[in-house]
Amino acid sequence: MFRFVVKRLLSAVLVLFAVTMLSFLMFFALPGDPVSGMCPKNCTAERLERVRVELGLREPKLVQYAGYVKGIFVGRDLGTAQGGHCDAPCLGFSYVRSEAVTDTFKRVLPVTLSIVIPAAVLWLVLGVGLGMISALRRGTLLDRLAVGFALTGASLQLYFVGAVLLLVFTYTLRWIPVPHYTPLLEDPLDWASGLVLAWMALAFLFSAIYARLSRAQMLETLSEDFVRTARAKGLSSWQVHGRHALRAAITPLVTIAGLDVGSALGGTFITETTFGLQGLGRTTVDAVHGGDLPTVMGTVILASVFVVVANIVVDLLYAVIDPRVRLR
Amino acid sequence: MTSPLLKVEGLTKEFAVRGGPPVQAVSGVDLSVAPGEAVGLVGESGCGKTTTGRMLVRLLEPTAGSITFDGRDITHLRGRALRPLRRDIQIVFQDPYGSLNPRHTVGSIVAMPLEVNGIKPPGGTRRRVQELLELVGLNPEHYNRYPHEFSGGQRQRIGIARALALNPRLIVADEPVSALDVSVQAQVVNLLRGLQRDLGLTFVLIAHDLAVVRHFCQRVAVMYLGKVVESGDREDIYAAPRHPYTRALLSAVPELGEGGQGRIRLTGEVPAPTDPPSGCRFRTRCWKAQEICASAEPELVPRGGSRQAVACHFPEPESAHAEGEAAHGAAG
Amino acid sequence: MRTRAASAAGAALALLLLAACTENKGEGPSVDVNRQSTGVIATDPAQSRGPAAEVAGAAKGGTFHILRQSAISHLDPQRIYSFVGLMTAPLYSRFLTTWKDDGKGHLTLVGDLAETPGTDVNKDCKTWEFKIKDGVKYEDGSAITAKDIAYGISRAFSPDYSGGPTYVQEWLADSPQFDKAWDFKANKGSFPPGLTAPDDKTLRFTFAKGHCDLPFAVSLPYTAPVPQAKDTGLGLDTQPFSSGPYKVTKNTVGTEIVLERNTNWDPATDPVRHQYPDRFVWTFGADPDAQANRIIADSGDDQTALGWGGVPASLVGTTINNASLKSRSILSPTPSANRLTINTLRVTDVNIRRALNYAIDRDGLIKSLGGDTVAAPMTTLMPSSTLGFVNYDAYPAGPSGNVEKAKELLAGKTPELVLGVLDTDAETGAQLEANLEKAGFKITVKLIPADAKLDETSKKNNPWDLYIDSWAADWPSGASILPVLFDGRTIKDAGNNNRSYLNDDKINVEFDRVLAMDPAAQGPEWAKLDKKLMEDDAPAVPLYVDVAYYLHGSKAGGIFVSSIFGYPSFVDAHVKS
Amino acid sequence: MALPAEVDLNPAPPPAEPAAPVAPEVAGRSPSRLAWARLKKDRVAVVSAAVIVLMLVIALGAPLIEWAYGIGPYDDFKARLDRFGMPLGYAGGIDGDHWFGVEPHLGRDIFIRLVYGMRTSLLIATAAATLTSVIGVLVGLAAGFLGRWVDAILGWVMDFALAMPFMVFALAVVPTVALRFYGPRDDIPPLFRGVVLVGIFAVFGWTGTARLVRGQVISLREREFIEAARAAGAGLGHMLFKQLLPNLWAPILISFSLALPSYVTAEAALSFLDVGMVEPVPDFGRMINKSINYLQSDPAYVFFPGITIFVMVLAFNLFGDALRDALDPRSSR
Amino acid sequence: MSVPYLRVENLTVRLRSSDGVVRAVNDLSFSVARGRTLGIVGESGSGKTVTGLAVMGLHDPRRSEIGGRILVDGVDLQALPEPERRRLRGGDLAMIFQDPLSALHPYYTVGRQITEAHRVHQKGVGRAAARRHAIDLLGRVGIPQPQRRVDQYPHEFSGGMRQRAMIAMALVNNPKVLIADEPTTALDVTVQAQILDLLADLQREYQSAIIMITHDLGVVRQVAHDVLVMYGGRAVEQGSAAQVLGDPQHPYTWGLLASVPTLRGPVAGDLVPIPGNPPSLVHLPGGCAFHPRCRFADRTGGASRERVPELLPSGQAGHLAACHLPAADRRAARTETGVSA
Repeated sequence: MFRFVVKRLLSAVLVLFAVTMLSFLMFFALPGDPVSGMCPKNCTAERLERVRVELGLREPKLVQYAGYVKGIFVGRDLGTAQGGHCDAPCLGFSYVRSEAVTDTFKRVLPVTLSIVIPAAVLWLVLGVGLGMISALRRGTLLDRLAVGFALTGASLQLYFVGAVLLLVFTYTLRWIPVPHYTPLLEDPLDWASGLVLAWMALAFLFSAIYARLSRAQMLETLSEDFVRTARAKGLSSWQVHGRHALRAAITPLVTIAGLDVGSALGGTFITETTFGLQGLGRTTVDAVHGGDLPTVMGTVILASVFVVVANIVVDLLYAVIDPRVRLR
Repeated sequence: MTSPLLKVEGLTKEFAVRGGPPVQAVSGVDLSVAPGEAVGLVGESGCGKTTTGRMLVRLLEPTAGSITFDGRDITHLRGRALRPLRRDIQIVFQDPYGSLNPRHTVGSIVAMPLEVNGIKPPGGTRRRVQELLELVGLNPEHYNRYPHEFSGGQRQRIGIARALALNPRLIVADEPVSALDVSVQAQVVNLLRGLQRDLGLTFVLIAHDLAVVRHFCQRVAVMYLGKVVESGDREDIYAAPRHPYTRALLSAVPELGEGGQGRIRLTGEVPAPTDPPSGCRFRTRCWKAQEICASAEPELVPRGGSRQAVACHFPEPESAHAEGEAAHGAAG
Repeated sequence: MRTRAASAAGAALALLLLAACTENKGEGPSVDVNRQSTGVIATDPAQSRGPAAEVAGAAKGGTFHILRQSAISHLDPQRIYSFVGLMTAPLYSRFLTTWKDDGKGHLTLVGDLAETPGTDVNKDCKTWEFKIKDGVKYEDGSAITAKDIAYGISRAFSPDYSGGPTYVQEWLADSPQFDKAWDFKANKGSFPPGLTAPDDKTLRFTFAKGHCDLPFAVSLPYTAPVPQAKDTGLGLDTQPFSSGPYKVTKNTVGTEIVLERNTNWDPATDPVRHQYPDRFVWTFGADPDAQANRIIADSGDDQTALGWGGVPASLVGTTINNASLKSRSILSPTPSANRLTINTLRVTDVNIRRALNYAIDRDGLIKSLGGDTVAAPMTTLMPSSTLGFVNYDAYPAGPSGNVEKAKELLAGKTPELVLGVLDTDAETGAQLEANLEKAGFKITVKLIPADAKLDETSKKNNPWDLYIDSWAADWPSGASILPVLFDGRTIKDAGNNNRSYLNDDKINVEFDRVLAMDPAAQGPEWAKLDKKLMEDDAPAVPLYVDVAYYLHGSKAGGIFVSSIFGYPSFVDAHVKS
Repeated sequence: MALPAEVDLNPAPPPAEPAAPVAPEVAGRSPSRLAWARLKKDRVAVVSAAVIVLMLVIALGAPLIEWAYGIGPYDDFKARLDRFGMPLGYAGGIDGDHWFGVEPHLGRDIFIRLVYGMRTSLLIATAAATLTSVIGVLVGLAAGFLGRWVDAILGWVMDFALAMPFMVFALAVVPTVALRFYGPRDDIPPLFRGVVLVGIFAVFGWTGTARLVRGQVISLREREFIEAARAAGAGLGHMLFKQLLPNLWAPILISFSLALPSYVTAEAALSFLDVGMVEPVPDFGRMINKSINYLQSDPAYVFFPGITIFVMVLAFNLFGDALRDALDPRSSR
Repeated sequence: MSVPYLRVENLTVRLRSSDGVVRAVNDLSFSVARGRTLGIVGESGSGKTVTGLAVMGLHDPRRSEIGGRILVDGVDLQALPEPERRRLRGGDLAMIFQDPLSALHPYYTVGRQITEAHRVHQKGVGRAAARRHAIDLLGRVGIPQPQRRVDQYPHEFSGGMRQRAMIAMALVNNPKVLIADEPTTALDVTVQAQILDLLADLQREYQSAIIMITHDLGVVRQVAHDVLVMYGGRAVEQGSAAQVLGDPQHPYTWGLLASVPTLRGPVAGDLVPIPGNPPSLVHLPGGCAFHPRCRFADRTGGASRERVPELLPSGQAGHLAACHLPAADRRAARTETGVSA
């Protein structure tokens, strides 16, 4: 187990390292001048050049990269124009926002977390629940409705669902306020009411996908011999399905759910754009359109970290659920 | 005795295991097969008989030892050099479902060995394939059918036809009937016997079913934990097993006829092949084991004048009457 | 299953269809675009005194909310140059001069901290003197002195506090390289050459060349006073030291800014600002759609809110004819002028440039941009809000252009032109392409990444023939528009504002002549020069001015669109009871 | 013995002994033909296939439709807009000339742009799905069959590709990449942007197929027919393409059929974030996304692209499911 | 003969599958007394397992149709409401499955799976007591170091061990009827011998009635008191082990006996296979299901093709066979197949 974790972590670090390298290369080697984004109305070529030197953009690429990586691990000095010392993990300074990228993240990450985590809980509970019931009541009206729901959900687009939800619940019925973000600790009720539409939209679509997956999984598990054994023991159907079948059926879902949540944390671009919430996704989109390369790079790295960590968590979770994996 | 077609000496296969000692699947197997002979390799699961078979047809690379085929050392042939050998040695598999590519027609399955070796038989590939199908008792008109349209026994016949396509001299049959229904097993056993008889083929039959081996093979080698513990002629082995393990094995088979007296029940489990017992590998389950068994490894040699080779420090007495079947029949 | 799925979706969409079944007959309010600025510089010191006239119906109290998508990049007055900063700064900072603005084009430049909008000591625009008012105080009650203003301007020399306008710095240093000419960090405690504060009440500027626009230039926030003892460096960017009616009491970067009353601000000294609401709260995060929808919903705090993002064009269809929103809308042209710049280095044939002017379909363009609430057509180089503006159309072709006239000028030629547009403005590119090709041009639309465009088109030898530019002057004088955009002697290799790359000696001479005039008298001359430029050189196709369309909550009052910058001003803002 | 083993789903035909004298050529029913037969019996499959075919026909026949309809995708009808750029008349300007109305602000005909947009979207989605499938199959084959270090390296590359946030990359790369290939005055053909999009999809999208194929190959690799081929002396090429590949068609087809709609929607999603195909090229994805903003002011504009994309994706999903059922009847879905 | 504890009367099982209705079991009757073992023999697809599952009541009621009566100690299980039937399942009725690896839940420890079966039937048994009982049972079925093994997972067990664990699980509530479905098929002969001995020992101890489902006549010979031969979902022959194996009356039984290679007897000649293949239960041949493979079908004057033969007494008392072949001709026919009495 320990060996496994260590190996997993090493490979993850390697992946992240490659991600930083590749994104650095792509972003800073591609055309498009990061400095022009901060150019006020009548700045001159000379001034632009001065800024470039000050930002270290005239250093060799490798030196820049080394500085960047150093910033991530131990922090570095960025010069007064970029807010002075930047503590680890330092992802650079955004000239467009005139803010350290890490500070931006500290601000927007709670928004994304507040969107994704409750939504994930919702979609997992709804999706898996629906899939299970549907599998157990296979062929019934309920099952057919669930399958229909799942197909509809999987064929709908998030921005479309989001827009319709907004139109119906916010603009027409006025039941739910216009989406906004209030920190959870400040006003839990307002926090929830500002995000509930985003949760609904995400939960609707994802639960459709999970309902489909879990239904198929459950059906497959129900035909397993050990389920028959459980029934042969005289267990109640609740015990058979809940304890024996569910546990086995849910294992593959853990992988998918882990990766979904991981990549969602890296930015729910469409959700945040649709509902106008300033989370990591929306910030990234704005940064891309605003030529804010340090922020873009930061989001790439952060998003990769989420995916990689989610991968590790999934693997560990797998080992917890399935004892066969544990001993490898 | 004519010079053997296949001679195996000290054949060993180790599998590397991540984070552990290697598994000794086969450790030092000696075997020789005369032309036209059928030799049975029996033993329980995990004894290394399948690994041995895979090494004989060079699907696995031996770790040590040598395989000599028709006087030629083929142990480490690779790539192109292996090609001619492929024609001479073929294999029949256990699983009638898994051993046929479900997406190919019977015709292309049987023709595959011809195709990959670039052989154009006189009269055309198709003609040859139909001949082969006929030979194994299938309707040659079924050339264009797919494996799923056949029963298990028929599929096994297709597998045999494929093995015959290159006119091999030696066929390694790995549990060819164990996955078949009892009433169908006999059909395939009969087919193999017929092929041996009519085509003069040499067989190495790998099986766990002692009765099947008895009905097909002239000579038998019994394996335990990667080693041959006893080998000899069928009559001797079945009538008077000299190795305690062989005895135990035979007595464990539930018999249809009267029998079961003096049953020997082995206890415990087969030791892990990662850490085989010192000396005689069977000693941990042997009721005759003594100190020497732990320290010295018994050689597989004929003992007490018999042709029957046995790797035991305390072999059972020789068969009093190794005259033939009549005697066994009387015992039945 | 399939049918069930379809019917569910169908039901949702049927709801939408229902809403669609009202006929659009094309009615709606109109935007007054041809109004003219009547700007003056206050000569009577009384005009620069406070208190500002009470706003009808305004009462004290309440919280005024402003919704905006992204944070305000700088609060440090020396670093402010964004519109949102320019409109927010007056709440917590005072400057040397400022504009009295009724939002309808009547402008008066008055002294803010200064008693008058400056004195041109020798009538050559080289030496200017400002007297600081009595009784002006910071949030801690200490008095504002001329030295503090001088220190503030000094700060603006530092590259560490960059971002703000640079007029005064460049004029003082007589070089665009002002930060090399005078190093702020090395000279702490002293002021740049030419800037002196002989006493606490007097501030003097001495320039090598005449800069008659100085009274305008010192209306920008970089003239806000900063006591050296209170200079927290970068800290001022999040927590500025207030000299205005409000002070920043809470600033959660990117989330919220709260401004509360500064009790040490004396209304008697301030000719423009009021102090009606108890506090102003900026909330960041909501995008323009969400802002507009919240304002329309008009519930809770949003009743006293303004959506900074305005009304997105896609929503106009629902808001414009909504009677209940009428009293809550602000619809006003802005001084932000958009033109199709013609690269005269590449398009050397003036007839082609004239043909472009004839061909342009402003009506179609405006519709494609979002219609009357987004843009208003213009045919002049300067926007109508410029002092002394006179409307004219050098190439009268009607609102949709005159394709025949253009073809006539082209005389059968098919000029192949490359039009560079921002990748975010691809639709505009498509519209112009279709429009101009009808008139016999061959247009290639080239998308330029938004972040690179400014840099690329301001290079002298850029590869494009046409591109869309906009110019929002920092003060409504032709001097801040025409010479900046069309003086050929300023052309350098890169970083040009003259992106038509026009260099016409006859015009250049005119620039010098008018610039030397008394600012108050320059207006009509600029208007004449505007027309001459268009007629002689046609260096651009004037397209439209941006139109500001804002909604505010039913209890928000006193908001008007600044005639200077075209964004909502808060000096009169109040909460209705 | 579990039930499924006892219930032989493909009952063996009568044993070979009574040789069928009727047909000298006994053509077997191949697994694909069986799947085809099952597919034809599935009503949902037939209906969804019909919808897909209809859409393909519309996409391919766009110029013909334009000719019959009399309006091109770039023609604008500004006169049909009010001063705020909104369509005059009922429901987004629907009338006899403009069946689906006109776009707000730009005033182009929605119907014909929808037709052409479908063409663009389907083209990109098909190309992307094909390319990702090919890459995925090759990588999956290599990783699964060769194993060892090849698998380790490819596995790591897969992890890496999965860890790279696709959206961010697409957002950052698509706008700038054209500058590398075309001069500043060259017209960038819409095709190029399409190619870039397909490339981006390919770079990030192959992992799914690769994983699937790898898993399949690993389980097939253990099957004895592979060993039989090896024992017969077959080379690597024969193993991969003659023995393995035919057994992978089912998963590949299924993943391809499910990838198609996902690329249609991914392309739409990118357009939503302002990357992807650009004006004035008609594009389904951008159309639906642009229209979303008009949900309140011009709902009819949302309706047509919205319902079309929904029907299209639903048809693809249904067909993909049906295909899975047909190709793999034992799957318990 | 003791009183039959389990009686199955006219059992019919129909299963719905995607290819049609599977007539898995047709009109099957048998009984087992406590302390006795009934061997059910037949090839794959003959309906043996389905019979076992039907007795246990494990068929999905929505996809199966079960006719006839299943009486345990005189109580008709078919008439019992599901909760009561469930109480019997795993209690008085237990089943051992063929493949212990897939029949054991991979994620739970062996101990937990045993105690679960224990505690669900015996209310009030504490966790610790159940665990002690499980350890005890594991020891009893011959698993060394049961204290350690009880906390291991199935994949840590060898094949034989798993089957022992499976047996321990079945025995946890002292079942009166034990259905063993091919319990040794996946095992090596030496292990098979151990398991069969174990079952025999346990039967002596618990006096269970055992139904041993197998395809191996040798196994039947060794363990069964009575034998039921199934073909195509029907009983073709039924009687005591001595009767059925010693004096077989049905051509199918002859075929089985003749085609199975043995460890004794002559090996010179070929085996005598049954031609053809076992039938599909969806498309059963009309008449006697065995007739297409029967060497003597033409000696019945066409009856075998038309009628399903009744299961009639033949030979000694209690010996039944379903064959159209006149009883008088059978002995002669049997010698033709090479099967001696």
